[in-house]
Amino acid sequence: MSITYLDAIREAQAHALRDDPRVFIYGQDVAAFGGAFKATKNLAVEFPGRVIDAPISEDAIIGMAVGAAIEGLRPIIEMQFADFSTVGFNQIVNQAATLFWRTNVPCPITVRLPFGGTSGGGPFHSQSIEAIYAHYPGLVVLTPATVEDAYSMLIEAVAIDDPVIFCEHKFLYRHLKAEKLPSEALPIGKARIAREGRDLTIVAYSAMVHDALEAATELATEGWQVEVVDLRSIKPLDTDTIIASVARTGRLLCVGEAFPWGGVTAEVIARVSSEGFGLLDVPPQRLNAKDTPIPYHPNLWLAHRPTPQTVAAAARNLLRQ
Amino acid sequence: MSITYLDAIREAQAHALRDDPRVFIYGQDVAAFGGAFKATKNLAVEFPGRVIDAPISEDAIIGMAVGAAIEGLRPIIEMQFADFSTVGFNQIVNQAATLFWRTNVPCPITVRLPFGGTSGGGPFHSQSIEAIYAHYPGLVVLTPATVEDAYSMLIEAVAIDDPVIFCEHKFLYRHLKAEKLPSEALPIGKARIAREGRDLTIVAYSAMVHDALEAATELATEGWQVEVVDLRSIKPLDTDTIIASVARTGRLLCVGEAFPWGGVTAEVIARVSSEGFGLLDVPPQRLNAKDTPIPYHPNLWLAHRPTPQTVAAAARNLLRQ
Amino acid sequence: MSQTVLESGDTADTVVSSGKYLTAYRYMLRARLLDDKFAALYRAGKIHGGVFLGRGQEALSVAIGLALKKTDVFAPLIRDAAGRLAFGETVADAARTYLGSSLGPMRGRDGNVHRGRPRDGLLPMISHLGAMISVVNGILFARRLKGISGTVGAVALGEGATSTGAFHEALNQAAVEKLPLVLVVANNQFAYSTPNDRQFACADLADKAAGYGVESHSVDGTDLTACLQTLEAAVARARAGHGPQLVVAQLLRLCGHGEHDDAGYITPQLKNSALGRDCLKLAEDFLVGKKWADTAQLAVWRSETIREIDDAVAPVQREPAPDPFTEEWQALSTKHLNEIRPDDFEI
Amino acid sequence: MSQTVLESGDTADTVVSSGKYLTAYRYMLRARLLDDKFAALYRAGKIHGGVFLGRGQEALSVAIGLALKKTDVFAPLIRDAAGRLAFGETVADAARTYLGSSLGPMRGRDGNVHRGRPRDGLLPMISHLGAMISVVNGILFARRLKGISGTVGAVALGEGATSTGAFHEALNQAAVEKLPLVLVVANNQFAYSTPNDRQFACADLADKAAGYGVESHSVDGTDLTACLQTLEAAVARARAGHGPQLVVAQLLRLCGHGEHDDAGYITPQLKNSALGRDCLKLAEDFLVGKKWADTAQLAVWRSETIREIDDAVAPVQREPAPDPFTEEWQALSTKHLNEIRPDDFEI
Ligand SMILES: Cc1ncc(C[n+]2csc(CCOP(=O)(O)OP(=O)(O)O)c2C)c(N)n1
Ligand SMILES: Cc1ncc(C[n+]2csc(CCOP(=O)(O)OP(=O)(O)O)c2C)c(N)n1
Ligand SMILES: [Mg+2]
Ligand SMILES: [Mg+2]
Repeated sequence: MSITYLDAIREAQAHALRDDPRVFIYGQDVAAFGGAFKATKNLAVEFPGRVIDAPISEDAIIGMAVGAAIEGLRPIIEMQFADFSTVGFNQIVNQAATLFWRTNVPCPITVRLPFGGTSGGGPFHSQSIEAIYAHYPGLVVLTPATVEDAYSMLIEAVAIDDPVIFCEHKFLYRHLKAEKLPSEALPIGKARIAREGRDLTIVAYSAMVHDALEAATELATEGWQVEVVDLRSIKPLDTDTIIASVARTGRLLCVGEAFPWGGVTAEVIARVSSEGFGLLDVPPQRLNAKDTPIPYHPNLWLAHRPTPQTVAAAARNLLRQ
Repeated sequence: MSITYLDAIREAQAHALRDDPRVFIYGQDVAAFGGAFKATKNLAVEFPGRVIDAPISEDAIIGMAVGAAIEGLRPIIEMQFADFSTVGFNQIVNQAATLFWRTNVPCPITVRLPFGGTSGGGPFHSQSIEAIYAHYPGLVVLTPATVEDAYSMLIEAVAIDDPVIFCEHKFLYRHLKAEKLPSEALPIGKARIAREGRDLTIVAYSAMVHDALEAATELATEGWQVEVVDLRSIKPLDTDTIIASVARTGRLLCVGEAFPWGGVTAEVIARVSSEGFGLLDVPPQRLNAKDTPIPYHPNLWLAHRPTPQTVAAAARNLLRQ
Repeated sequence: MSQTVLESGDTADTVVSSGKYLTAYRYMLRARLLDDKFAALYRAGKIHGGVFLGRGQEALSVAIGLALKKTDVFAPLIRDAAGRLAFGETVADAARTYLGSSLGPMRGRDGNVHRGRPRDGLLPMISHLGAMISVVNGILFARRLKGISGTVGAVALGEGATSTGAFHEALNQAAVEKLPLVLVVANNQFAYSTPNDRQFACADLADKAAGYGVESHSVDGTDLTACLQTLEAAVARARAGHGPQLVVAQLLRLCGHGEHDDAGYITPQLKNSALGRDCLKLAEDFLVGKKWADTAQLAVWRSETIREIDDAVAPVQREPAPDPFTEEWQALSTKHLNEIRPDDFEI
Repeated sequence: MSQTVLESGDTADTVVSSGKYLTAYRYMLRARLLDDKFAALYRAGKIHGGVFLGRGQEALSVAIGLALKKTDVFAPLIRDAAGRLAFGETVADAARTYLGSSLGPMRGRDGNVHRGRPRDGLLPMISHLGAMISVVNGILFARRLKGISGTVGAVALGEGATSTGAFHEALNQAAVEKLPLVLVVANNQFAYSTPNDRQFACADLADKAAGYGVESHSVDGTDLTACLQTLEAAVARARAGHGPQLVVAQLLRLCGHGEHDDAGYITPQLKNSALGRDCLKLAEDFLVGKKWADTAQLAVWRSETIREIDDAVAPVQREPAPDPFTEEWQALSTKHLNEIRPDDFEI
């Protein structure tokens, strides 16, 4: 048997629905159709009345989830694409994210964002916009990179008493496979050493973890031992694990698929520079997508985002200093 | 005669309306009423038919501006508060910001965002959300700190062929005064050395420039010469001027009023660490608002954001290393 | 969908009992005097930020609060002091929020009209207009999922807020789910300074109902009897399973948008029109006309109420302000997921 | 506001001339065959990403394109190949965008249905549903400010998109400004897989018009004559200064949401109902019935059109793909304001 990242997301939701009567799923085409990516396939049959189709109303979808959370339920919201969450943005950052702080009433909602680039997706079906959510107080922002994490982190996300932005990478949906679902997992908030090394730390998250690992494998053939840190959660960000890794390697490259201004790579570099300055043997570096919308044509698309090749090249630059 | 920051914004708009028949103003209560802050006072009378009240429809307000820009006009949009721009967010980041790149047709719109904290504003009338706009490709994001810049940068913003997010600080509106309007100005994209010094560089923008200057004055009585860089524009960000300052001082503190995760301070520290690592004598530091919504009560509000006192304290920490 | 249009008329008083009318009047009076109190505190510089009053809108507002049960849900807006009191909010909660007391429901974190107790069914508005409707939908939806029936959710709105996308998405959502939502639009002719002809182009906002497939009710918002009847009917229809109810009231706000605003944009003609009548004054005339109270009694109630409010507000003014040093600066309820950054320590 | 409801009927053909009908039919045919071509290219793995077709919606779509002048504005949606062609889009522009050619209007930067030439009045949709309406408002508003009269702006929409806040804000905005907007809703019964009863609760989407104060038109979207008449009437009303026009057409999409979707959620009953009739087939029957063409002629047109399309698409397939090395990676038109970061150089 082999389980994809997408299967894991479906299974995690099935698990949550089974375990907790307070859980329900709400989103466009999630019921009989099973979702645009089939992440809720058959769940409407298995859990009648608890997997519900929504109109094309992202603002009202999030608002409804907040109300249900106030009433003690634990809604899982599927946005059809992360890009469309901009229309529900206000309810996420100003309604959901402020509720607990303002009223002491927690807001346990999970917003699933199918995000990240796939070839041919174009400017509005490819975005990685985790940073705009992480910027606001009151949200937990998760970016699982593995089948195992997709499963265990989604289960934990639903159990958390706070609003969680769950960024699931569309490219990983079908490309990533595992033998079985995990029974144990790192808790949310902890980063993972995806590969050990002593020459350079590459910090990455979501799909870019795999590009970093591929680069590390290539660099190994050149004699370099590259450590790869998988952030798992970008807010909170596990600064301790990152700094401990940099303490071992003295070199830091941070890789993200998002737009270059601000965002995860800026936050990671800023933290390490402030708190682990003395550990750095050479200047820390970032690698992001380019500062344009995300192109449609595969040639442009591949040049727009980091790839194993450009990650390896950036790493070599650092290693040779 | 004395001219406030708010007067400067009004005068800049009057200037633009006078000089360029393509300019018009659209926003809630901007016409006869002159705007919630009176930034468009009397303009509807002076320029009949070109200062127009909008319904409470931020999404449609921005969309309308983009259409008018396609047709060759140069709309100035007033959001009643920056916080409400989240409702027009999608049209800003996905419609306005992508138009030129997708179609080669420029999108000369200026979106004025009255932003930043004032005592008693509370969570939804105090936000500094420049970072969510700077993160997206295709937008210019300006943060004038002086009466002169409010005037000259707004005139330049309207003249630029691209969408500009013009962040005008509500606290500065009436607190900041100048003798006269400037006839010359630094171009957009250039930072300004607001105060020279050789011991430490404080990078700040908008209202925080004044807190930084106040801190610098206090530190001068202790014998420290603190340089203050006023970013003026946070996208593009004038990395050269920042790095040149750090080259002189060896120490960097970056101060912002926004939420702490990501944003301007992260971007500045990340750039200097990557590109000016060797110039830093001690670890660079940031000072931001706290990671909660912005509180209503003045006691909490003052503790939530940086103040001249906390800027000075953070600076002392750096200076003593 | 059928439209249920109730109109105020001579026969109205046959339905509303004197007891109910008097109760409503006393809440209206309390709300008016509480608003006066806040206005006075504002002029005295005791309140940070804005003060937003409901003068002229008390009849409509109180009717919402009275039509609801304590187990219902209410999302008031900025002009709903009367409805809030009738629904059960205390004067102390209102004063504590305006004054930022650490003992209030918002603990100084949020202020003025942004107050409520979600667990008691009273939702604290966020500022973004229209945003509370779908939240109420969510509560109603959740109750249904949990098998709890009979709840009604009422949301107050100004006519300006009907232009928001949030209003549209949420009303449509409620209609699709056939939720027991009562959406009450106070058409006070202005959104801040913006007159209706710059806000919408339909003949009557109640005309929107058919486009959502919901029932609608129109009412003269200056007439307490009509408001009580209409809201009672609308809430009863919602409770009986007839889906969302859109109530549109015509009235005028008899004050500025906030206390900083002199409302110079409201013309004398409009002020002197039927819309500009003061619902509180009309109610008093009605009480006297009906001999349910005489002017002496009205004066007693007024001075009693002023004293009550003063007595409730005075101790609040002495309550502790929030202390930034003991404040928990944590936006997440899950303690260990809050980031404590080095900046956050006192320097 | 008055409602102008046109219905298709026996007398329809008295109004639409054979020339116009034939022109419309030829565009429909071309759109259908172009869609077929894209579907074939998709199956052959020649197109990256999704392919979205307008099968069954050509009559409505072509009627929009034909009712407009070249100086008007058109914001088509994903199912508007026919309307695009009629408005003047070339097969090459469509093919270049699907294939990502660097010579196309979107230069490989955007793809498939996201194409247009704003300067020629053809707007390239962003994906967010409802977002194009206010942009068209802006163009119409700007023309009026500039003193240009007589422009009409048409926007195509699915019924699902009527649930968006953007739709509501923009239609209200157009009504307040009394803009010459024609908003055409193709109610094809599904939004992706979501049936109408999960999308809205009004009896007829045309019922929304009164709530905005705009005029409305209902039409059978499978009937070309009715579509031509209705769109002509709506555009004429808008052009004559009667403000926004809401056109609602009933039809069924005769394909999946995209070519990846087998539309298993559309029941055979619905497919076999009047809604499920193929407008192209009906038009052909009509042509033959009228003796404006015989089946031989239809076959000739079809094979001619296939050849035309093949001839237009084949060279596009050989056109240069965009080159990332020569590409200007700049989102701003003001060159010196683009940030060139160290990462951006080839490493
Ligand atoms: C989305 C949004 N845009 C703008 C504002 C600023 N604002 C606050 S109140 C108001 C006017 C509201 O008018 P209306 O809905 O008619 O209510 P009223 O004040 O008349 O009771 C505006 C524009 C806001 N709160 N939310
Ligand atoms: C704001 C937004 N939410 C979700 C989507 C994803 N989406 C694309 S097409 C579609 C269905 C559209 O249905 P409808 O408007 O009826 O048009 P049709 O496809 O039937 O022609 C959805 C949900 C989107 N494009 N925009
Ligand atoms: Mg109003
Ligand atoms: Mg549809």
